[in-house]
Amino acid sequence: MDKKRLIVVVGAIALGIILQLLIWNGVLNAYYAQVLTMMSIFIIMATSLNLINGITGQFSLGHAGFAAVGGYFSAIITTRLQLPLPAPILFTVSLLVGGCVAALAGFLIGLPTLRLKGDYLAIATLGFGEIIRVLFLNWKYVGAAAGMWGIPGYTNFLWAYMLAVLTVVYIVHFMNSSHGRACISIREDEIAAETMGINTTKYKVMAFTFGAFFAGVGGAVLGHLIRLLHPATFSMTFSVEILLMVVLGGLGSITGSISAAILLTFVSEALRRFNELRMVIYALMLIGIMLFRPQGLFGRKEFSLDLLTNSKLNFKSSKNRGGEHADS
Amino acid sequence: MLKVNDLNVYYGGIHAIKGISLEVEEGQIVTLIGANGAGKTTILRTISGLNKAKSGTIAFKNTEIQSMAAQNIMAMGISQVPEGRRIFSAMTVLENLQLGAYLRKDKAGIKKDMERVFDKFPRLLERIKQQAGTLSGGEQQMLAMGRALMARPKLLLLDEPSMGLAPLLVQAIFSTIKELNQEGTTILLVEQNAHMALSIAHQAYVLETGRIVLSGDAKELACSPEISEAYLGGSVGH
Amino acid sequence: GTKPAEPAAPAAGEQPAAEGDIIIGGILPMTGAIATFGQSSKKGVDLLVEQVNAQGGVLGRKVVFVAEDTKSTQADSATAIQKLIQQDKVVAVVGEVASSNSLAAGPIAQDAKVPMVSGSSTNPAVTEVGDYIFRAAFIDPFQGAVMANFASKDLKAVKAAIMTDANSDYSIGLGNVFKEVFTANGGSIVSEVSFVSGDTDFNTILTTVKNAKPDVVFVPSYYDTVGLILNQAKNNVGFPAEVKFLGGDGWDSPALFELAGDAADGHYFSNHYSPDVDSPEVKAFIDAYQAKYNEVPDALAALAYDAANMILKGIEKAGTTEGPALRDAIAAIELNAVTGKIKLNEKRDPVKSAVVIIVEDQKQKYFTTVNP
Amino acid sequence: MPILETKQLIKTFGGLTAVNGFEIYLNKGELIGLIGPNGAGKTTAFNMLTGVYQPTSGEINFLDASIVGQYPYEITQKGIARTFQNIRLFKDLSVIDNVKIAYHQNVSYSVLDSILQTKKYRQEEKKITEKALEFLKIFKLDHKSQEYAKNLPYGEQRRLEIARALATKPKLVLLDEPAAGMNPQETQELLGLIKWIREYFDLTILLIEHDMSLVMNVCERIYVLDYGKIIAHGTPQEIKSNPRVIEAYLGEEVPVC
Amino acid sequence: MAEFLQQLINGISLGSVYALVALGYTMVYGIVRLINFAHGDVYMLGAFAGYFAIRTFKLPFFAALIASMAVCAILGVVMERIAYKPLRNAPRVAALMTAVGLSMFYQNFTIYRIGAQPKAFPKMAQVNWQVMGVTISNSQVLILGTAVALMIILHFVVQHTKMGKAMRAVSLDRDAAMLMGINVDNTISFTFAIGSALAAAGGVLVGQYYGVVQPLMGALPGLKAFVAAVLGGIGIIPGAMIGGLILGVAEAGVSAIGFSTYRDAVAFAILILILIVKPAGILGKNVREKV
Ligand SMILES: Nc1ncnc2c1ncn2[C@@H]1O[C@H](COP(=O)(O)OP(=O)(O)OP(=O)(O)O)[C@@H](O)[C@H]1O
Ligand SMILES: Nc1ncnc2c1ncn2[C@@H]1O[C@H](COP(=O)(O)OP(=O)(O)OP(=O)(O)O)[C@@H](O)[C@H]1O
Ligand SMILES: CC(C)C[C@H](N)C(=O)O
Ligand SMILES: [Mg+2]
Ligand SMILES: [Mg+2]
Repeated sequence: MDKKRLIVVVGAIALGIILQLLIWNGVLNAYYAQVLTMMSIFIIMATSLNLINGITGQFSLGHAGFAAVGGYFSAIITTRLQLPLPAPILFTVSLLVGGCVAALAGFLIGLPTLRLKGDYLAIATLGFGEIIRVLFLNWKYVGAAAGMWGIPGYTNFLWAYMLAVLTVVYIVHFMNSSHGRACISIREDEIAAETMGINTTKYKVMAFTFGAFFAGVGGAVLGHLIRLLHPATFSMTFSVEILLMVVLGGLGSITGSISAAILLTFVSEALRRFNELRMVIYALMLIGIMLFRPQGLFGRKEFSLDLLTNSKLNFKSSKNRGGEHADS
Repeated sequence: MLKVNDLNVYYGGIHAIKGISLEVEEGQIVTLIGANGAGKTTILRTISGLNKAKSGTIAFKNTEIQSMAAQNIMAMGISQVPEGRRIFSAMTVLENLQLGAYLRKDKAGIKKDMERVFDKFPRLLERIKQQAGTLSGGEQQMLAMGRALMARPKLLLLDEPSMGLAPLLVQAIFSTIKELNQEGTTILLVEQNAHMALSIAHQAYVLETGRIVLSGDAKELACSPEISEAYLGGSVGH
Repeated sequence: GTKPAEPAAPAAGEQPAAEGDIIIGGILPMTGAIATFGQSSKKGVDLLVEQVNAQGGVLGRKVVFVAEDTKSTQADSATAIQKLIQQDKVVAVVGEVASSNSLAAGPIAQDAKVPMVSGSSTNPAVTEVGDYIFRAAFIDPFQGAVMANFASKDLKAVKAAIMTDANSDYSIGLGNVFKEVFTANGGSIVSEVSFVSGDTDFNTILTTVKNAKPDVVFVPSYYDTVGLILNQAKNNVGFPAEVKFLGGDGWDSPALFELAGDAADGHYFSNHYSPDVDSPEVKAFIDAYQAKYNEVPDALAALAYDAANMILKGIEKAGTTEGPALRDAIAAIELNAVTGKIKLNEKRDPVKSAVVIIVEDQKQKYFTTVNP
Repeated sequence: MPILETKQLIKTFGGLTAVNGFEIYLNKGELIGLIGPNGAGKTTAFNMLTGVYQPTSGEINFLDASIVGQYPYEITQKGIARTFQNIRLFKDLSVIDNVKIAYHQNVSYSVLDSILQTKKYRQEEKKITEKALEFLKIFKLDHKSQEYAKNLPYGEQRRLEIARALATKPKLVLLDEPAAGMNPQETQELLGLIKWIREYFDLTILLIEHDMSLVMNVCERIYVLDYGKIIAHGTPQEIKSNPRVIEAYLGEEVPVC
Repeated sequence: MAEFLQQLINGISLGSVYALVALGYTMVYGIVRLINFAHGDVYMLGAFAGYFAIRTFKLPFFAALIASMAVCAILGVVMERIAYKPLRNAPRVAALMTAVGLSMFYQNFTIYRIGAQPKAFPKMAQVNWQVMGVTISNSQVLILGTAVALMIILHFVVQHTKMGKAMRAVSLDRDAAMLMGINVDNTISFTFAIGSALAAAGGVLVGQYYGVVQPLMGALPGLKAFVAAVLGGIGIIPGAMIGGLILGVAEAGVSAIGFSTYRDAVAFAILILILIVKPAGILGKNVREKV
C-alpha cells in the first residue's frame, strides 16, 4: 500500500474509533449513533452497487435482493442455528455466510443476464430482486410475511463503520488493479474490451459476485441493527434509493458514493419531521441536484484523487459522458 | 450568396474559430482545407445552426442567419452532409432519403429527386429496404449525400465526403459534386483530400488552428509549392 | 464527513415544546406504502391532544405531540423512535401502525425504558418484545377466531375460502387463525388465494374462489383493497348473494362503501367498536372528529386516539412521566375507550370484546358482540 | 507455413451474403493489403477473423489451429490484435490507461493480490506502468499520457489505437483503414510508422485501406475483394494494372497539376 | 373449459390495462430513450384529473376523459421542458434519476394535497355479456378496444406519418434531425404530450373500471407496464401490447392454478426467461453493433 493511501486508511480507522468512543461515553447519543450506523450501511450498499453499475457499467436494479439474501442468511445463523459461539465470532460468521450466499446469488444472477444490456439488464435484475423478495415472503422458516424478528442487535456503529471501510478499501484496491481496469474497459466499450483480450463474461460475473457479496454484508449489518427483517424492506424502492446514491455521487466515483450516502441519509433525517411534506421536499431536492449536476456530485472523479487512486487524470475541459453505457 | 464575417466560436473555454471571414459566390464550389482540428467542421456546424457563434455574422442571401434555429436555416435552402455521415441508423435507406425531403411538399419533385439520387448511387437502390446502420462505410456516405440532395438545397455544405471511400467512389463523389454544381447547387466543401478538392473547386480557403492562413483561386493554390508541401503530402499520386 | 444530524425544525403549524411540557412522540407512516393509515392515526392523536390541552393538559402541564415519519419502513421506524427518545426526550411513544414496524421500534423503546403504545399493531409478537410495549387493539388470534366462530356458528357455513394479502402479516395472520378455528369447528377451506397490496384487479382470484363454491369468503385485508374486491366480486365475477364475505377491523372505513357501493351490503366484519354502539365515548369521539376534520373517523384514527389516551391516562395516574412508573401505570390501566373497554392482560394486550358488524344499505350496522 | 489461412469463409446477413468464399493466407512477417469497393466485405472479414462475428461457414486457421467459434478475447490472447474502422478507444479514460488495459492478459497477479496489494501486485503494476509509458514513447504519445483519449486529435487517436493493439503482444495485427480521415501529410507519417512497427515488433500485418498512396507503398501482396469474393491477388504492380481491379475499384487517375 | 376461458378473459383485460399504460411508456422511450419512471404517476394524475372533472366539474365521462388527456398533455410538455430538457446532453442515468424524483414528487405531492385515502371513481353503467358461459363487461371491452385502437393509431403515426418519421429521426440523432429541418424541441414536446395524454386516458379508463383512484395507484401498474414494454421490446409500440397481454395472461394463469402468492415472481421469471432467449424483447431485434 502506498504511503498516502495508508494515511487515509489509518485516518479513517482512527476516526471510527474516536466516534465510537464518543458514542460510548455518551457525547454522541444513541440517535446519532444510529444515524451514523445507517450512513455506514448505505456506504456499503452504495459503493458495492457502484462496482456493478458505475465501474463495470452493468445497469443493475437488484441490489435490494442481494441485501435481502445477506440479511436473512446471516440472521438464520444468529437466530435459528443456536451455534455455541461468542457473540462477536457468531456475528462475524453470520456476516461471512450472509455475504457468501448473496455472492452466490450475484453469481447466478450475473450468468443469465450476461446476454442483456442496458435497460433490459436493469429490468431483469429488478425482476430477480423481486423474485428473491417473493421467495422470502413465502418462506415460513424465516417468518414469511410476518418477517423475522428477535434478531440480536449485534450491530453497533463500530462494526458498521469498519465494514464500510473494508468495503471501500476492497473496491478501491480492486478498481486500481488490472482486474478493475478490465471492468472499467467493459463499461467504456465492451467490444473494444473483448479485443483487448478481456474475458468480459468473467469480469461482469465477478462484478456482480463481489457487488452482491458486499450488499449481502450490508443487509446482514442492517438486519442486526434493526433486529428485524421483513421482505417489504427489500423492495424495489430500496434498490432505487441506493441507485440514487450512486448516481448522485457520480457513477464510478467511490468518494462520490460515500458522500451521497452520507448526504441522502442526512437529508432524509433532517426532513423526517416534515411528515407528508418530507418526501415532497426530498424529491424536489433530488431533481434540483440532478439538474444542477447531471454527472453527479463528483462526476467520475475521486474527491482526493491523489490519495485514493494511482492514476491521476488530467481533467480539463471534458464533458463527462458517464452513463452512456446504459444505452441499449 | 453566403457571407461569413469575423466569426468566433468557442467550445467552453476553447476558442475554436478565431475571427474567420469567408465568402461563397452563388454557383461556385468553395473548398475549405486544413489539418485535423483546424476548425473546418466547426465552421460548417455554425453555418447550419448546430453550433452558435459567440460573435460575428453569417449572411445567407443577405439575411443574417447566425441566430436562427437549425431547422429554419435548413428551410432557407442550406443542407449539410455532416462529418461522420450521421445517417439514421435504425431507419431504412428509403426512410433516410424521405427525411432529407422533410421540409418539402412537392410530391412529384421529391419523386424525381429520389430517382436522381438512385441514378447517381445505384447501390442505394439495391439496398433500399436495408437498415442504414448496417451499410458499409461507403454506402453510408452515399446515403448521407443522397439525403442532403433530397432537400434540393441551394447551398450544400459537405464535410469530408470522400472519407473512407474507395478510390473509384472518391472520383464518383467528386464528379457528382461537380455535376451538382453544374446543375446549379452552390457548394461549400470541406476536405482532407485537398488534392481532389482543389481540383474541382473554384475558390479555396486554407485553415490553420481556427484562422484562415491562405485563400484564393483553387487551381492556383493547388499548384503553389507551399500548399503541395503542407497539405498534399509532397508529390503524391498513385 | 460524518457530522451528526442536527435536530430538524418542527413542521409548520406545530408548536415547539416549551419547558415543562409533556412531550409525546409518534412514529407513524406519513409517507410510503401505508401512508393512509399513518395519516388517520395522526389525526386521531392530534384530536386527543387538542382536547386534553383544552381541558388544561395533564398534571397541569401542556401536552405536545411530535410525530416522526417512518416512510412505512422498519429501518426508518427504528431511527425515528431513536430520535424521539434521544433528541426530543419524549416520555412515551404512540405507534407504529404496522406490526412489522412496531417490532423494529419496540426493542429501542424497551432498552430506553420509554413506554410505546401501538394503536393498531395486532401481531402478538409486538408486545412480547418487552414490558414497555403496549397496544390498544386486540390481537390477531382473537379476531380471527371471532370471525371463524361467527362463520360456523352464526352463519352455519361449512365451506370457506380465504383471500389474503401476501405482503401483510396482519392479513396472513388472521387468515391462518381463521383457518385453524374454522376447520376445528368442522368446516373445510375450499380455496386459499392471495394478492398483494396495491393490486387493483381481483377478477382472476375471485373467479377461482367462486368456482370453489364456498359458503363464506374471509378477506382479512384493508378497506381500500376490500372495497375493490367486493365491488368486483359482485359486478364483474357475479358472486351469488348468499355467499357472505367476512373481514376484520381493517374493513372499517367510510371509504369501503365509497369503493364498493352496494356490493358491500350483506357482508360482515369484526371490529373494535361500532358507531351504533350506544357508548358516550364513541359518540363524543365521532362528533369531535367530524367537527375538526369534516370526515368520519376510521378504526385507525380511533385506535391511535385510544393508544395516546392510554399514555395520557397513565401519566395522570402515575403522577409522573418517569419510565418505570409510567409503564406500571399503563399496564394497570382501565379505560372506557372509543374502541371498547381497555384492560390489559399480563401480556400487555387489551382484553376487549369485539363487535360483529353487518353492512346494510352501505352503512355499518351493529350485529352482535363477541367476548373474549 | 502461413501464420493465418482462411478457407471458403462465408458470412450472410439475412439474405445478404457479405463475404462469399474468402480465402487468403498470410506468411509470417508479411505486410498484406486488403482492398475493395465499399461494402465488399472487408470489415466483415476482419470481424470473422477476430471472433466479433461467427462465420456462416468456412475455416480460419491461425498458427495451425482453428479459431472458428472462439470468443474475441480468446483470439486476442492467441495473438491477433486489431484496430477499428470507427475508432473505438476507451474515450473517457486516460491515454495511459488505454494502453494498460491492453496488458491485462499478461498480468499474473490475482484479485486477492490486488486487494491485499501484495508485493507481486506492486511490482507488476509498476512494470505495467513502465511498459505502457515505453509504448507511448514509441508512438510519441508519452507527453499526453494523462490526457483523456477523446481529447486527442484524430491522428493521435489512430496512433493510440495502434499502440493499444500492439500492447496485447500480438503476432498478427489487423488494421482497418488506419489512414481514414488523415491528410496526406499524416498518411505519409503513418506509412513510416507501419513499416517500422513491423520490424520492431516482428509482426505480420493485414491492413484494409482505401488510400492507395499507403497501400501501394507498403504492402508486399494485395488481395482485392469485391462482392465478398477475392477477385485479384498479387503484388502492388500487378494489382495496379489489373483491369478488373481498375474497373471495380481503382478507376482512372486524374491529374491535378 | 368455461373457467379456463373466463380466466383467459380476466387475464386479457388485466393485460390490456398494462398495455394501455405501457403504450405511452414505450413511445416516450422509443423517441427520447428515457425510461420515464414518472409515467405511472402521470397515469395517476390523469385519473385524478378525470375524477375531479366528473366530481367537481360535473363533466360527463367522455368529456372528462378528453379534459384529463388535455391536462396531462400539458403537464407532460411542462415536465419535459423543466426536468428533462436541460439533461438532454447529460448522461442518461441523470434523466432517469430525475424521473425517479418526479415520480416521488407526484406521489407525495398528491398525498400531501389530496391525502392518501383512496377515492371512489364514478363507474359507468355496468353491462355484462354472457358468451359461452363467460362473463365479459363493457368496461373490459372498452379498455381492450381502446388499447388496441391506440396501438394501431400510434404505430401508424410513428411508422408512417411525417411526424412519426421526425420522431424516430430525433430518437436516432438529434443533430442530424435538425439538419433535416426537423424542429427537435417541438417533436420531443409532441412526444411527451402524446405519451402523457395516453397515460391520462389509461388512468381515467382504469379508474372507472376498478372504481378507485389513489395517489399510489400508478406505482404498481407503472412497474408492470414497464415490464410489459420491455417484454415486448422497449420502444416498439406493438411490443407494448403483446408484452402487456402476455404479462396479464401469465399473472392470471399463475393465480388461477393456485400459485397466487408467487404471482409476481412467476411473472418476472417469465420475463427473464424470455429475455434470455430474446435479449431485446419479443419484437426487438438483437442486432450486434456493427463495428
Ligand atoms: N464538442 C467539442 N468540445 C470541445 N472541443 C471541441 C468540440 N468539437 C471540436 N472541438 C475542438 O475544436 C477544434 C476544431 O475542431 P473541428 O472539429 O472543427 O476541426 P476539423 O478541422 O473539422 O478537424 P477534422 O479534420 O479532424 O475533422 C479542435 O481543436 C477540437 O478539438
Ligand atoms: N450486421 C450487419 N447486418 C446486415 N448487413 C451487414 C452487417 N454488417 C455488414 N453488412 C453488410 O455487409 C456488406 C459488407 O460490409 P463491410 O462493412 O464488411 O464492408 P467493407 O468492405 O468494410 O466496406 P467499407 O470499405 O465501406 O468499410 C455491406 O453491404 C454491409 O451493408
Ligand atoms: C394498519 C395495519 C397495517 C396494521 C396491522 N394491524 C398490523 O398489525 O400490521
Ligand atoms: Mg472535421
Ligand atoms: Mg469497412
